[in-house]
Formats: sequence, structure tokens, C-alpha cells
Amino acid sequence: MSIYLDHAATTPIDARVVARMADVMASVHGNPSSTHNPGRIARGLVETARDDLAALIAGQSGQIVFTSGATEADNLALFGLMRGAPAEQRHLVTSRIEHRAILDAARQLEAEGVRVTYVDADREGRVPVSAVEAAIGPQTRAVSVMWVNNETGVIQDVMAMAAICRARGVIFHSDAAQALGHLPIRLCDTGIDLASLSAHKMGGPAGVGALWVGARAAPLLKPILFGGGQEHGWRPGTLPLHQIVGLGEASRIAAEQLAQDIAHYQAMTELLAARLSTLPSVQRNGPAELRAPHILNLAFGGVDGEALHASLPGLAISGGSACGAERGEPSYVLRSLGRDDPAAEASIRFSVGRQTTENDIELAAKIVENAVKKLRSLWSD
Amino acid sequence: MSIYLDHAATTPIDARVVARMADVMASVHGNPSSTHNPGRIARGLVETARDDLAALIAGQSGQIVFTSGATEADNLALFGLMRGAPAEQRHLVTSRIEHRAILDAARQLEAEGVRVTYVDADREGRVPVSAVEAAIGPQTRAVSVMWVNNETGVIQDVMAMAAICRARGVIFHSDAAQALGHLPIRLCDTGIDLASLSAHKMGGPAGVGALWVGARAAPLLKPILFGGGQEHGWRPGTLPLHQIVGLGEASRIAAEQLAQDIAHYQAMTELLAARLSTLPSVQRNGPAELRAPHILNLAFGGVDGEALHASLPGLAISGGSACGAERGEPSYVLRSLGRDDPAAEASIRFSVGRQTTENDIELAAKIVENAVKKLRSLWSD
Amino acid sequence: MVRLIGREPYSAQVLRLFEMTPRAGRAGTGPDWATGESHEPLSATQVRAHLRVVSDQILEARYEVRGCPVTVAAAALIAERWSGRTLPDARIAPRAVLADLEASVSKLGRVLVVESAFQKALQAARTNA
Amino acid sequence: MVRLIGREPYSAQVLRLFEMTPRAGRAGTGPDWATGESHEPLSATQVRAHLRVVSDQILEARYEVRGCPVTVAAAALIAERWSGRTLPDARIAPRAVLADLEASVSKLGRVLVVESAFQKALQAARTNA
Ligand SMILES: Cc1ncc(COP(=O)(O)O)c(C=O)c1O
Ligand SMILES: Cc1ncc(COP(=O)(O)O)c(C=O)c1O
Repeated sequence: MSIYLDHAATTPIDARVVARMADVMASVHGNPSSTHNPGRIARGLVETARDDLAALIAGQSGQIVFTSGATEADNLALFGLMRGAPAEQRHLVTSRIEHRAILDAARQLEAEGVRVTYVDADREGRVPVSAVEAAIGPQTRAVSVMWVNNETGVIQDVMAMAAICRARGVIFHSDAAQALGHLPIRLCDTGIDLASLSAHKMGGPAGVGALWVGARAAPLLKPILFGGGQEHGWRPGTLPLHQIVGLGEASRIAAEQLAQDIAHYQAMTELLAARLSTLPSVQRNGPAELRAPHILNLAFGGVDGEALHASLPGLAISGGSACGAERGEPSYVLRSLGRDDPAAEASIRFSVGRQTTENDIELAAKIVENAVKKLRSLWSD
Repeated sequence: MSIYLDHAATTPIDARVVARMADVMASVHGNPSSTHNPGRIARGLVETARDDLAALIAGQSGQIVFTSGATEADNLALFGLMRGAPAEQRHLVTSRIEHRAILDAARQLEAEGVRVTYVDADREGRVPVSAVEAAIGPQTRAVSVMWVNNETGVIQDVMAMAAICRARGVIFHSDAAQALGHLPIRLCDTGIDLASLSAHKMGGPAGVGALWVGARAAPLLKPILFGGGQEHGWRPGTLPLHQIVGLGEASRIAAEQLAQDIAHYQAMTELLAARLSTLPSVQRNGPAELRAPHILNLAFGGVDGEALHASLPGLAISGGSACGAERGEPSYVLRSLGRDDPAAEASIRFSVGRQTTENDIELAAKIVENAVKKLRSLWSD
Repeated sequence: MVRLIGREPYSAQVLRLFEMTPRAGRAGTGPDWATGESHEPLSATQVRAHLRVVSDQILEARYEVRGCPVTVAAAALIAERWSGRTLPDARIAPRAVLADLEASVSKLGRVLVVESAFQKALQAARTNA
Repeated sequence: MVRLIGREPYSAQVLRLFEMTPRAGRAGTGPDWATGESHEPLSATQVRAHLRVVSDQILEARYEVRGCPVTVAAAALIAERWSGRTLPDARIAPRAVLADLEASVSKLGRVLVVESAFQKALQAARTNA
């Protein structure tokens, strides 16, 4: 079968999480909103999971709003902040390298009359703090910049941005989907006001996530879905017990072994980088420093991107994000890095997970090396 | 432990579904949007599940949009239809006995300038077709009436309403959360344009559902969440494979044993009704006929509602809907039945599931009988 | 791992009195018994207090009630406290009852119905005497 | 239960030619060889066609290519077909190539780059002769 190096698209659910979810699915039957005993048992499990997630991010349990994932959390943050904004505050600042969940929501907000400023990343894939600062004006209500870019793995300086926003009286949101479980995250006392979280990038199940809502943002946030009044009215719908328990368990595990996980991810991506650096014309997309440990994005010069991907059926990797891949579009994130002729190179995002072994890496490196050599052999400059 | 008679709030995940989900969680790792092999395997499972759900409702697979549940499906239907409506079509017709997901979304639409007409139910809990027809005007864009009421179990005549809507050029949506798996449903060729579906009311997992979008509604429906372009652009976010597989498996099982399930639900609720009818002053909320087989709502005269519920710690039942229960409000659905003095009676919604046994029913009847007798003994008229 | 929250919103005291309903019952026969009745239509709460009073002393207090658990508990609590008291000592502070029952202020209205029934019974007893 | 969809968007034919790359390679040495080159900057596609022509007959066709799988497959397909043909028979209908490869029309531009390289090589061969 394939060697799976696409953990940033989705990573296998940790076996401990699967076991816990299966147990809860088989043995706990109750709607957490019901006041009878089964309902209360379910509610207790939900609250324990909330505590576990809160502990992982150093936030308060009461600040967590469970959602169906980071996409919904991103939408809730942006629409929730901007739709209710008074006329003189209808300006949003974000970056051009955000996930589609932010960019498409921002585009929709533009259609609704919100002014949006898109800050460019630099050639290293970093969103300059100074550019964000410069984009903030008297009408700016919120800034949204992702914590870790999902294609390059570049870590953005969200702390500095958050501090500036706080000083300017602006709400700061960060999509932390790729940061959670891959970097130490402390939300309390940082100046960050809202953060989007997802379970399935860190060993939890897909289809569940959360928006962390800090004290300053809470009074400004309006719901985008309406219904049963769950989650303080911010997110209606029957709470999916097993999903939330899965997110909680994944959080507990991530908190427990974060240092160890990070070291492992780092070792795996650096080993791969070392192996592939023996090939000529290989460049990192993004800097070697200040990147999340699990993502390595490499550009192979003189090779057609589609051809390289088609040459690697035994590798599960990604050219850009999985979402973009469906449409077959070239990656807007990589294009923004401003390489001379991006069409003349093939980029691969390798992303590793807990299950990745040295053996996977050695094999993958060999497979990629052979494919690149073969394709290059078809052409002589 | 408790006797669980609150299956309409949420019903245990069928053991076969749990097994299938656990298997997929443990063995299939891929984002269904990824183009590599693990992604394709995941995508294949998603499409099989889509087919299984489509088969259960006699709809086409391509018309199913997976969501996080019926709440989101209801929101998608109402906002998706009404927000993009031209100025001369900003009128929505619905009923006063809809689920909160519809009523709260409708209230939000009112705040956004949509005119909403709320049709009253009659004393039997039925939304009169004639009243719906009368509410439709030249500006009406859509009508939304639930298939089965979640408190009384009353089946609404959605076919007749859909036919009228079609004749008048109006879109008809129905919240079928309580109908799915409890009634035969055929969506094709009925005139129904959109239907909200949920997995956890029929042996599937909570946190996943679907909006069925018929051909006439498709061009009018706008998304409410924005992002990765999944589900034809109608619903972004990484597809939660195990959840969708769970919904598919629950659909397959429901289709296979629907007649048998219905007979079982009917037998259980009728047995309970028979046992409790020996008590004086017990009335059905809603008619005996034309109700979904799994719901029985009884009013016990001369008993305080809160006191009766507090007297039944061994029963997991519901006074209204689980959502309403959280807020401790009296049920707006039961109030709408127009009984003389609703405060002077206690209502219980009993709802049964596949796991409900005759023994559960006999025991529950005894427990309720004793509690009612005891409470009545405290007062003499 | 499992956090099971108690049978909110009821305190242990309310649950005990509601479940045991000590001193519930109708008036006995005989001229020593006095009755007071009160009701509140919105919640259909009804309370009847019965006092057996002999020469300034409440020998026994009983109640009939249709109402929520806090209403029932309040009636039981007052009946327990008043049994044996002299008439001048028979007093109710509804807020104190609420506090003793650890019930929320939203239940004050219900306790007032209970108080009213007992006050009326007291009145009737005084008139009897 | 498992539905594994093939390696879209490639037909079996494209995959075979892309993986085997039959007749890939540079021109041989000697005056019989003629070369044509074409490129398309937007996608950075580059194609070089080499024909060994002796008295009106293409004895051998080769190609060098940097491009997507359909581009590579198209070059391989034409090289296979042309090897052995006489010059008047050496014709390419790009839409027919697309159809033979079961490739989508969105790839027509790429096939035109391949065609152009082969046409130029043909031209060069005629000029040689
Ligand atoms: C940065 C980022 N944001 C948001 C998302 C969406 O998360 P989810 O799949 O939970 O909706 C992803 C992954 O798909 C991501 O990488
Ligand atoms: C009629 C009805 N509609 C909608 C819902 C909400 O469904 P979900 O929990 O899947 O969001 C429910 C149940 O909670 C329901 O009974």
C-alpha cells in the first residue's frame, strides 16, 4: 500500500482515541442536553472533553464552542464578528495565504459589503507583522492570520500580531488547525481573541473542532447557525458525544506527549529533507526555521508538477492542500512565494504523523529520487 | 440504570454501525478530497454511504449534501433559499410547531428583513394544509413544514403541501429528522424540494446528517459556510469519513428492516398507551392515528409536570424536546395544542427504539403509574 | 472519568421531602382541625394546610398539595416545623424556607402559595379558638 | 464495499505511455537526424522531436519532453506512430491524439505543443533532404 505522508490533510485517528470513541458509542446513550441520567452522563463526558481541550491550549473550558471542524470555526469567527459590526467598523484584515475557509468566507463578506484587506506573504511565506500593522485602520474590526500555514508549515508571528491588535482595540483571530498538537499553544494571556481548532489534524476524528472564544471577543460574536441553544447559543445541534469525546481524548494525549511528538515530527521531516537534498535543484518552500515540525514542502526544479505527482502512485502526498487538489488548481500559497518560474518546478508537501517511521522516510526518499531522476532524464537543457 | 425511552432525543448507535465505524476509523486513513490512493479509498466509502442514504429516501446520490446534522441542514435550507431571494420574493411560510432549528433560523431571517408567516397547528397538532395554502402569497419563495413533529409524533401532510407549493411555484422544504427510519420516505417525484436528515435519530452517529436538494431547489440554494469547495460547494470542510460511513450503514440497515422496525415501534408505543390508559385522566397529545410509530406523548391530568418528571428518576424520558429541556421552558408545541389548562397536567414524551423491549415498557408503565398515583394522592379535589 | 451531575435543580433536602412527603394528608376529623387553602392559577399550584390546634398549641400539621417538588418540600418543611409549636411561635419567612431548601429565588412565588395556605389555616385556628 | 476509483484523470493508455516512455531519447548522431522544438511558457512545457529520415521514410522518431503526463504520452504516441512512416503519411490530428489518449480537451494546448515540435522536426527533415 501507499506510504502515507499526508498527515496535514488528515492524520489517522490515534488507536487510543478509536478505542475510547468505540467504547462511548457502544455504552453511553444520551443526548447531553437531556436532564435525565443518561443525558447527564453524556453531559459529564462532554465537559471532561472540554476540560481536556482547554488544558491543551491553556484556555478556559467555558471559552470553548464545539463545532463541526475548523472550517466551521473559521466561518463562525469571521461572520460572527463581521456581520454584526457597526457601519464604521466593517473592515477585516487577513492574509493571502489563509486556508480557503478564511479566504472564501472573506470573499463572501466582501459581497456583503465588508471591506477586506489581504496582506501578502513575503518570499519565505511569512506574513510580515509590519504589513498587518500597516493594514489596520480606524475602521478595522478584526484581523485573522493563521498560526501555521497548511502548505508550507510556516509559523506566523501571531503573538506579535495579537499584541498589536490588542493595543489598537482590534479583535485578533487565528486559524490554529495546523498548530494544535504540533506546537505549544497557550491562548490565555496572549492577546489572541479567537482560535479555530480541529481534531483530525492531531489524532482525533474528522467532523469535530472548536472555536475558542476569549473574553474580549465573546460579547461581539454572533452565531451563524440557529437552533436548540446549545453551546451558549453559539452553536446549535445535538452535541455529538463520541466526536467530542474523541477530540477530548486526542487533546489529552497530545498534551501528554507534545514534546515527544514534536521531536518525532521534526526528526522525520529533517531526515527526509536531508535525504532529498542530495538531489540537485531542490529547494524548500518556506524557511527551514520557524516552521511547524510536521510539514516539509520541497520544490524540485526542472520537473513538471503534475508529472511528478503522477509518478508517485505509491506515495500519499499532497501538492498543495487536499481541498485545492480536488479542483486541480495550482497552489495560491506557493505562487505567493514569488519564485521565478513556479511552473518549471514541482512542489510536494510531505507531512508526517505519529505513525511515520524512519523506514517510511527512507523508502519515500528513494521513490521520490527515482521519479525526479527519471523525469529529468526525459529532458536535456 | 435508567429505562431509556427518549429515543427521539437520540437513539443508541446500532451495534452494526458502531462496528463499521470503528473498523473504518482504525483502518482507513485518507481525506476523501485527496487524489492519492488512501484519499480515493475514502472517497469510495463516502460515495457508497451516499448511495445507501439515497436508497433509503428514494433520492439520487448526487442530490445529497452531507452536513453536521439536521440543525445545520435546516439552517442551510432556510438561509440558503431566503438570503439570496430577490426583493419581491422575501416571504417564508412555516409553522409554529417546527423544531427550534427552523424557528430560530426563521426569527433570524425576520431580523434580516424576510417576512415570515407562522401557521398554527390545530388542537390535534396538525398543521392544516388549507392554512398553509392560504398563507402562500405572490411573494412567497418557500414553505417549510416538518414531516414528523418531534414532541407529539404527529405526521404532517407534507405531500399535499408539496403539491400545492409546486403548483404555486414555491419551494417546499421539510425537516424529516424524525421521519427518517421511522416512515417510508420517497423524495423523488413527490414535489418535496428539500429535506433535512439526521443520522442519530435512526441508529447512526450524532454530528452528521444531510440536506437532500432536489433539482428544482438546487439552482436557488446558496451555501451558508464557505471553504474548501466540498459537496458541490454547498458544504465545505473535510468530509468526516467515519461519520458518513456511519450514516450510510444506518441507512442501509434502516432500509433493510424498515417494516420490521415500524411494527416494533408501533407495538411498543401501543402497549405503553394501553397500560397507562387504565389510569384515569390520561390523554394523548395528538391523535392516535397519523403519528410516527416511535413517539407517544401523554398528558396526565391533575399532576404537576415538574413534579411528575422529578418522580421518575429511573426513566429517561422527555417533557418536550431535549433542547427545550435544557432551558426548562414549557413546551411551545404542547401549548399550541390548546388544551384548557395545560398547567394542570403533566406531559411526557415517551419514544422507543430498536432496543426497547416489552419488559422495558411494562416496567416503565408501572413506574409512571405509581408516580402519578402518588402525586394524585397528595391532593383531593 | 465519568462526571455525573446530581438531579439538578433540586437540593438533597428538596429531594428528601418531595420523595418522603412527611406529614402529608388530609385533616383529621373533629373540631380541633383548621384548614387554609391557597392556589396560583398560572402554574396550577394548589396547597391546603391543616392544623390541629389545642389550647394555643399546634399538635399536628398536615398538608395537601399539587405543585412542583419545591412546593411539596416547602409544605412538608413547614408542617414539620410547626408540629408542636405554640401559635405565637408559628411563623414563616418564605425567603428562609427557600434558603433552607437551597432552592432558587425563581421558586419564591410557589413558597408564597404554601405560606398563604398555612397562614390561612392559622387564622382559622385562631377563629376556632 | 470498497470502491477504488482509478488514477484519475489519466486513462490506462496515458499511464502506460507515461510510465514506459517508449522511444524517449535524444537524437542519434549523423546527418539523417532532424530536430524540432516547441515550448509553452505558462505551463513550462517543453518538447523536442527527433526524426531520423532516410529517403522519404521516417526510420525512427524520438522525443525529449518536460511536461505533464498527457504531454509525455502524446509525444510517445506520435513517435510510435511515425516510426516507419513515409513523410507524406506523417500527419497529426491533435484532437484525434486527445481522443486516442482519452484525455480531456483542457489538455489540447499541451498536445499542440507536441504537434508543433513534431511538425518542426518534419520541416527540418524536408529541408535536410
Ligand atoms: C489551516 C487549516 N484551516 C482549516 C482547515 C479545515 O479544517 P476542518 O477539516 O476541520 O474543517 C484545515 C484543514 O483542512 C487547515 O489546514
Ligand atoms: C424535528 C427535528 N429537527 C431537527 C433536529 C436536530 O437534529 P440534529 O441533532 O441532527 O441537529 C431534531 C433533533 O434534535 C429534530 O427532532
